[in-house]
Amino acid sequence: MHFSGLRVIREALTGHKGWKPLWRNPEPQPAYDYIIVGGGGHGLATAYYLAKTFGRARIAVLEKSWLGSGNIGRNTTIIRSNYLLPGNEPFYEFSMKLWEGLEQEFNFNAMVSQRGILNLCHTDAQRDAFRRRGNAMLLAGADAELLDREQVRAMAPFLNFDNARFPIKGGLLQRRAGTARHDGVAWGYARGADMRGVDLIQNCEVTGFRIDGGRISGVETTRGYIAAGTVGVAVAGSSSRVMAMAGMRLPIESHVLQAFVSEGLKPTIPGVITFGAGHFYVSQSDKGGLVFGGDIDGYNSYAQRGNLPVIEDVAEGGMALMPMIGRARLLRVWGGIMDMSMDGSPIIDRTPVEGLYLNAGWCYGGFKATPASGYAFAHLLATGRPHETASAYRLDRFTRGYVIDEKGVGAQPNLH
Amino acid sequence: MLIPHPLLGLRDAQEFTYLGDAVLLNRPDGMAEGAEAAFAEYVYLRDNPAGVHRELWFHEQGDRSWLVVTRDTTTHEILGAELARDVKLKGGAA
Amino acid sequence: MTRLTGGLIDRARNLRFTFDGRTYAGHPGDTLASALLANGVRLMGRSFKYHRPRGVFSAGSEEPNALVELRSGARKEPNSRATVAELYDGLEAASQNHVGPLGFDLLAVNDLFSSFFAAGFYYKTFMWPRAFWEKLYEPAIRRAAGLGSLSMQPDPDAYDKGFLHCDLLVIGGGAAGLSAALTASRAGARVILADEDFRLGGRLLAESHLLDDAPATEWVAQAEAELAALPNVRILCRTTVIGAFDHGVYGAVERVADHLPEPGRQVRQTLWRITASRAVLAAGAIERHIPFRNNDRPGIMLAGAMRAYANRWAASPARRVAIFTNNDDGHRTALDLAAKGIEVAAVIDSRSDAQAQGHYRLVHGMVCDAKGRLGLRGVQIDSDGRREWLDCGALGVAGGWNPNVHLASHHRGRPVWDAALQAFVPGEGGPCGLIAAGAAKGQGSTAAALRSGAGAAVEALAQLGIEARSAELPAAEDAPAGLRPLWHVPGKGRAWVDFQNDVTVKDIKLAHQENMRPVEHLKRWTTLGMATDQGKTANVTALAVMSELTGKPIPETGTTIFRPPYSGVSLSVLGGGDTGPHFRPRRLTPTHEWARAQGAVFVEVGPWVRAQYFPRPGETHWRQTVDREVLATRAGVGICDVTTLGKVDVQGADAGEFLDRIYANAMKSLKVGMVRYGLMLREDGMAWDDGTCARLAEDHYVTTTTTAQAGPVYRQMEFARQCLWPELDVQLISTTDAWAQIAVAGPNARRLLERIVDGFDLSNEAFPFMACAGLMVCGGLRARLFRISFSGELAYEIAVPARYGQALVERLMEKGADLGATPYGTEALGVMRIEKGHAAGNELNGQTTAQMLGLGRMVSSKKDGIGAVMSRREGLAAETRVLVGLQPVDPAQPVLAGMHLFAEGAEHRTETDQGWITSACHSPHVGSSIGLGFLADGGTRMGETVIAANPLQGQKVALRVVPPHFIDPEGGRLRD
Amino acid sequence: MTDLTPITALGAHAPARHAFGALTITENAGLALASLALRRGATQPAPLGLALPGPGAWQAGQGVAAFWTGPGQWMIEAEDRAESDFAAALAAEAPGCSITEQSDGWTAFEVVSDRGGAPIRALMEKLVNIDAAAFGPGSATRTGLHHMGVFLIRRGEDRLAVIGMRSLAGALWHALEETAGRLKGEGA
Repeated sequence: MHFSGLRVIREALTGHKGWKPLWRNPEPQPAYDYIIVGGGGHGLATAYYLAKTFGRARIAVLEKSWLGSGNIGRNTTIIRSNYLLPGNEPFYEFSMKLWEGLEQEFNFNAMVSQRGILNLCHTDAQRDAFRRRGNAMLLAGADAELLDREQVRAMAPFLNFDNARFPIKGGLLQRRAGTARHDGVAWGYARGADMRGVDLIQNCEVTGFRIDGGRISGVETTRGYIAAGTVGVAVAGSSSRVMAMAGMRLPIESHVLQAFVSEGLKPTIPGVITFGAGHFYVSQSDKGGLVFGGDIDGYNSYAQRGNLPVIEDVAEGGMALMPMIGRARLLRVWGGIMDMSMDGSPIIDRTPVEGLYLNAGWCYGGFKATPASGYAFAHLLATGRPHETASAYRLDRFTRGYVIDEKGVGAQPNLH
Repeated sequence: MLIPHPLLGLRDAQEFTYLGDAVLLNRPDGMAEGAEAAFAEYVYLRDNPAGVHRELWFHEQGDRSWLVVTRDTTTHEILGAELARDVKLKGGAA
Repeated sequence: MTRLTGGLIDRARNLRFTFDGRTYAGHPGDTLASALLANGVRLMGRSFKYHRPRGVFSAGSEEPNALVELRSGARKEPNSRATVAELYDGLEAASQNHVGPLGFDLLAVNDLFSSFFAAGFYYKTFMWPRAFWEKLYEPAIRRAAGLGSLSMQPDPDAYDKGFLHCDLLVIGGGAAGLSAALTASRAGARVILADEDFRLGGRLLAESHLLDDAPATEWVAQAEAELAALPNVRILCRTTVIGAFDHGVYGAVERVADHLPEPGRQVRQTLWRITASRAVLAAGAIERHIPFRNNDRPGIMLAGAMRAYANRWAASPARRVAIFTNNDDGHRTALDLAAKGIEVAAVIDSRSDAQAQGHYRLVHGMVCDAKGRLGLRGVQIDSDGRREWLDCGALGVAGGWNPNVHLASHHRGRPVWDAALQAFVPGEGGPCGLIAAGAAKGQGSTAAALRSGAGAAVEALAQLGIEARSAELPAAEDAPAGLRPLWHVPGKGRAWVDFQNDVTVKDIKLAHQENMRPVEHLKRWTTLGMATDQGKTANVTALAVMSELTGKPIPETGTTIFRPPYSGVSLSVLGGGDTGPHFRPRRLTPTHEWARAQGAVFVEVGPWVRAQYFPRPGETHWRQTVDREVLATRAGVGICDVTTLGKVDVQGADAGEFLDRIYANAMKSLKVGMVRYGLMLREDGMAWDDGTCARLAEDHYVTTTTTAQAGPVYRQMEFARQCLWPELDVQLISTTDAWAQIAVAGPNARRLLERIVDGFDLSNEAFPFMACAGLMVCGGLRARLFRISFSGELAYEIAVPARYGQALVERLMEKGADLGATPYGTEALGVMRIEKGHAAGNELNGQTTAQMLGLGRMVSSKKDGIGAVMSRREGLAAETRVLVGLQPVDPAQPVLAGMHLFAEGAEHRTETDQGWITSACHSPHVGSSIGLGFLADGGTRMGETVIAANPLQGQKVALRVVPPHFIDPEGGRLRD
Repeated sequence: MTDLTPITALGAHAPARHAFGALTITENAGLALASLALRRGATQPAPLGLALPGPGAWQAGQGVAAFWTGPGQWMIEAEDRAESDFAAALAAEAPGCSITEQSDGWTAFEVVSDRGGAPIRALMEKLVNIDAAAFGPGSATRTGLHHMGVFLIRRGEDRLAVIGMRSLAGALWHALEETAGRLKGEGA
């Protein structure tokens, strides 16, 4: 079914009787060519591009819960491509370009909203680092602008300019960045994949891998054994747990990241603003809620909840940056489980088990990567070769010494 | 969260700085044969269990002890805490 | 006016307040909602999506409809629930989310087109043309959405945080909570009793039945008096427990001054972090409604709320009311209102065998429609297919009660369905140590709640080893509710499930039709449960509707997890305390006051505030000042406070061995009385931190770290000491703050120091480059002297007890007047270290290696230092970028940190990028801008021209590659 | 004796002192501090006649006192001896121990109540996540206070010492002043 304004009007006039399920609820088949483990954003996008771009068939997505129940359903919806390192920036810019045509491509309004992201700097050294980063972005074909204090003030006059512990000296602006409606992204990919014959199987948890002579032959699930020649795992938050079933240890720890939304407010904040000195970033959703976050709680966790000190820390950062939000009320706090990798960058690679592929380690930047991650993983699954923008995301980079450490904090996942 | 400090009793986790898996106690011998492979594993690979996890916390705003805390990562329940020094002297994190 | 008799309001005092500019009067004890109802106001707000007229729905913090903007100016507080806004004299409130007057909201046009705005419609449209989303569609949606608006001014009030500890936290001060608190406190336990209301009693305040043959308020008053008198009890009224966190930590917000016109000298609110060994959740229950067509008309409310308004606040939404119920509780409302003189038009009971409990008309049937756009005028009743319109100004709806399980599910413990109660009750996996009691676990009758509260306290204390006996409890009503579920009234038209977000039964049906059936899909597709009440008034009803559609029982249809906070919390109080200059503590150097007196300009350096430069009269640009400071230092002597560098005192028999393992280079071999530069690696082999290491005695070293890494380095040293090598005899302690450390640099440095030391031989022979010693200065002051140089000049760092730092600098300035003594700040320090080619934070950014820094040979392979092994990995060894000096071919051209480097003639792309400039400055010594940077194969490209590109600012500059020492490359100045 | 004039941690020539209702806060500029750490195999000394206390405790003697700071580590205090080389004096009393001068590393604010323990507890409740009721006389600990690390010593029912890093004296004074001032506002 094609979605359009006309369709909405026609259905409204005829009692909405014509709307069809967004996707089927298929029974799992005994065998597929491709199995994607994980029905989150990356898994669904992978299935979508496998079917659409790479023309593959006999594909299933296995999701232990409901579609989109992973981190795509619990993030702060930011999209951007403002990275520094050559291993990252081209990939995220590729993602940005996919975002820019996404809704027309999959005929679903995911509310991709390019209202910009502004990273604030507070010292000369931070400004120098932003100059290096902004230039790296431009060199990779992305957009970037370095703003001085007055330019920042013109964009966001409500920030604390005159009474601050960490005075604002300027900022790095990426205008093409912004937000997207996270659930809409999952549903758009799911619907697009389903329309192309992908079986999206909910409530189907993978409980083991069947490996014969170093080659994958299928997966054990709570709904029985399913055979497959190629299995791609995209289960951020649970990567270590799932890959342990294939006998692998990963350079990943699971951590909880809390995110926050305020009660609805009339338009207040123009785009995304990040406060480097105070662990705080914020945007405003189309419904009016201020969506914000800060640092991870910092200890290994598989519980989708965090603790009060981080809530306070984030609110303190928000109040220091924009004291005018004080009378807004926090509505809801939630936690998501992040694959925190040892260098803060992801992994899209084959594994020592032939036919078994891994997409993991997104830290808390996985949402913005969804299109490119799906595309690059599909590319790898379909062709056996890494996509050109994802060629640095190798598993062996740690052993060999080619880490991609944007923050320069080393092998300590909770600092990335 | 509260950390049951073996000397000071329950203390707010905010006084502590977290490091990670207690296998970090088991630093390989840098002068040994094959040290590079051993270090790659030591520095980068983790079990990352969903369940009981032995991990290192530093009582930074406290007595400056490093602790090995045993904690369930699915419930956050803490099952015990020891001075890391004692654990190491007894032979490491095992 | 619909003010009734009785109630818990103080009629002796009048409070004036305004709503939408009109002035009304109420009494102490009123809420804004009760006072408005008493003044005959039913219309209070507009819904989120369709802008439907709405009135008060509840009598608590779960209110989804009657949201207002409270106060004005910088204190304006959007989305405030009128139902819990305590009335004070002069209160100002305004309705929100409408264009034009509340009674004629232009955006109510949305309601006419509601069928176009069905669940999920926006995912299906607004996609063409692409650019229209940001320009047209989205701004329009944003303007229409949202609720209230912020003042956009900083919050003027003060906020506090605090920490409380107790044996038992009792959450809720109703029947169950009071009996729990009495039971626990009499056993001697330390008890905190928190209630979100401004008055203890909970539902007891809203009911008319008796406790021990007396009004319930008498028992409440007795209990409160007893608790208040006990030293082991703390009562926190106006305090909402917002979340249950790990290990018995609860967040609670106390509204200290929200009931006052202004906080005055008090804080407005306090965030308490309560550490409780055990907790009793006695948070009561929230009544549920029964959706029917147009069930959102102002005047339709929960029956229990209607009863609360009558009994507690002596207010009624109308003179003639009706009740729609599926249980006996609805009849109580009829009786209580009738007793207050309100005309009960009818009680419509969906149970065919229901009996009237007093003198009122009982209709067996259902309410199936309502009329009265801005205020209810009548309801349509369907009794076995017979329909009639019944005039009434208000309708109380009683659909049963949902236990307030929220806090019990904050740890993702899922509530479980209790078929007997037809409600979710707290399940397993709740917060450890939290025991539910009273209506919060389905024990809804007063007698059961009292028993349950006391029982929970006994159980909780037994777990703590405290023996307690249940408080003796008053006799109380214990009637069963006789509920027979009716989840919604079938029929055409829109029947609201989630009021604020305008989610109707039809929307749920559409979600089902479109296969958005898992409860989380249902919520996200329809926005059900995402309003300010977070589904408190909607979720269970919606599940029941979905369950009907899928044919699966409610518990299989799903449940939802409630997340903190229990109800909305101001960001001000969560971020409480200092938001301005004291947002984070500042560390001041020992010479801060002196520098300020000299007119220094200060700069933030991590937690420190340091003098950046010292302008003199006539200097109009900071560059003039910095150039002067640099030149004066290089020509005479400069003085700079370098206290901020971290200092760690290392003692013990194995101190040398320990430092050998910590640093990449050797330290054990350092002679007593000497200093060595030290490089630290991270265990992953990357360069981490540098500093000096001075050996004061065989078993005593003092090491320095960079300012930025002082904390992490100390932590790492303790890690090495306790976790890696506890067998070594080493003791560590930070001495950063204990010593004021002053750099004295320049050709006249020795001459100046000679004037203050007490008989100490400073000659090059006696005290050569990299020497250190303890000595006396200024007539008997203990000091330490290090002959080290960051500037490239003959230089020393002298350390004295911090309290003397300022006096020492003053003395140095005084004694050095004829030697050209000049104070310099961090800016000149930076210029001189760039001229000398010393790495600092921009080079040691955690992404670089010793090899890149030109220090590769310092990493010893003869010992097992941290990071040595991993520094030899293939990728690190293959790195060709090394630190070089860069100088513009045209001296007028700028060099800026953050420029990227390219070969001449190369295209400027990621693939051709050869490095970047890390640090740059204007060098008065060279007479142009200069820079340091990492350049591919830099070591072999001396003299080559490269292009530094800064496309961000439209710059391209040709630079000559030079060694990274612009001054005194042989180091003669250091050693003379 | 040097002819240089010292300043206090707050940057003045005289110690700060301020009364807020029941509470008076005084900067204890004369307090000498030195750390003492046991070396491998050393027996625990009793310097200056002090029985070194166990974890979480403070032990007072004649003009001197000691509090536990970590396993095998203590801080030794001496009244009005900041100008002397207290570390050297202590070293002589504790052979085989690592002694480090700490007088100038810290600033001590003495909080005294003229209405018993309640105002002290009220102050603690607003500043530190330490159970004030369980932190009776003789208790000492390090904890966090407004993003700073501090030592707390309950010198008596009606008195509390808050010892913070010297460079943070201004920030610590601000926190104490603000909180004590608000308690006064609330009538504590």
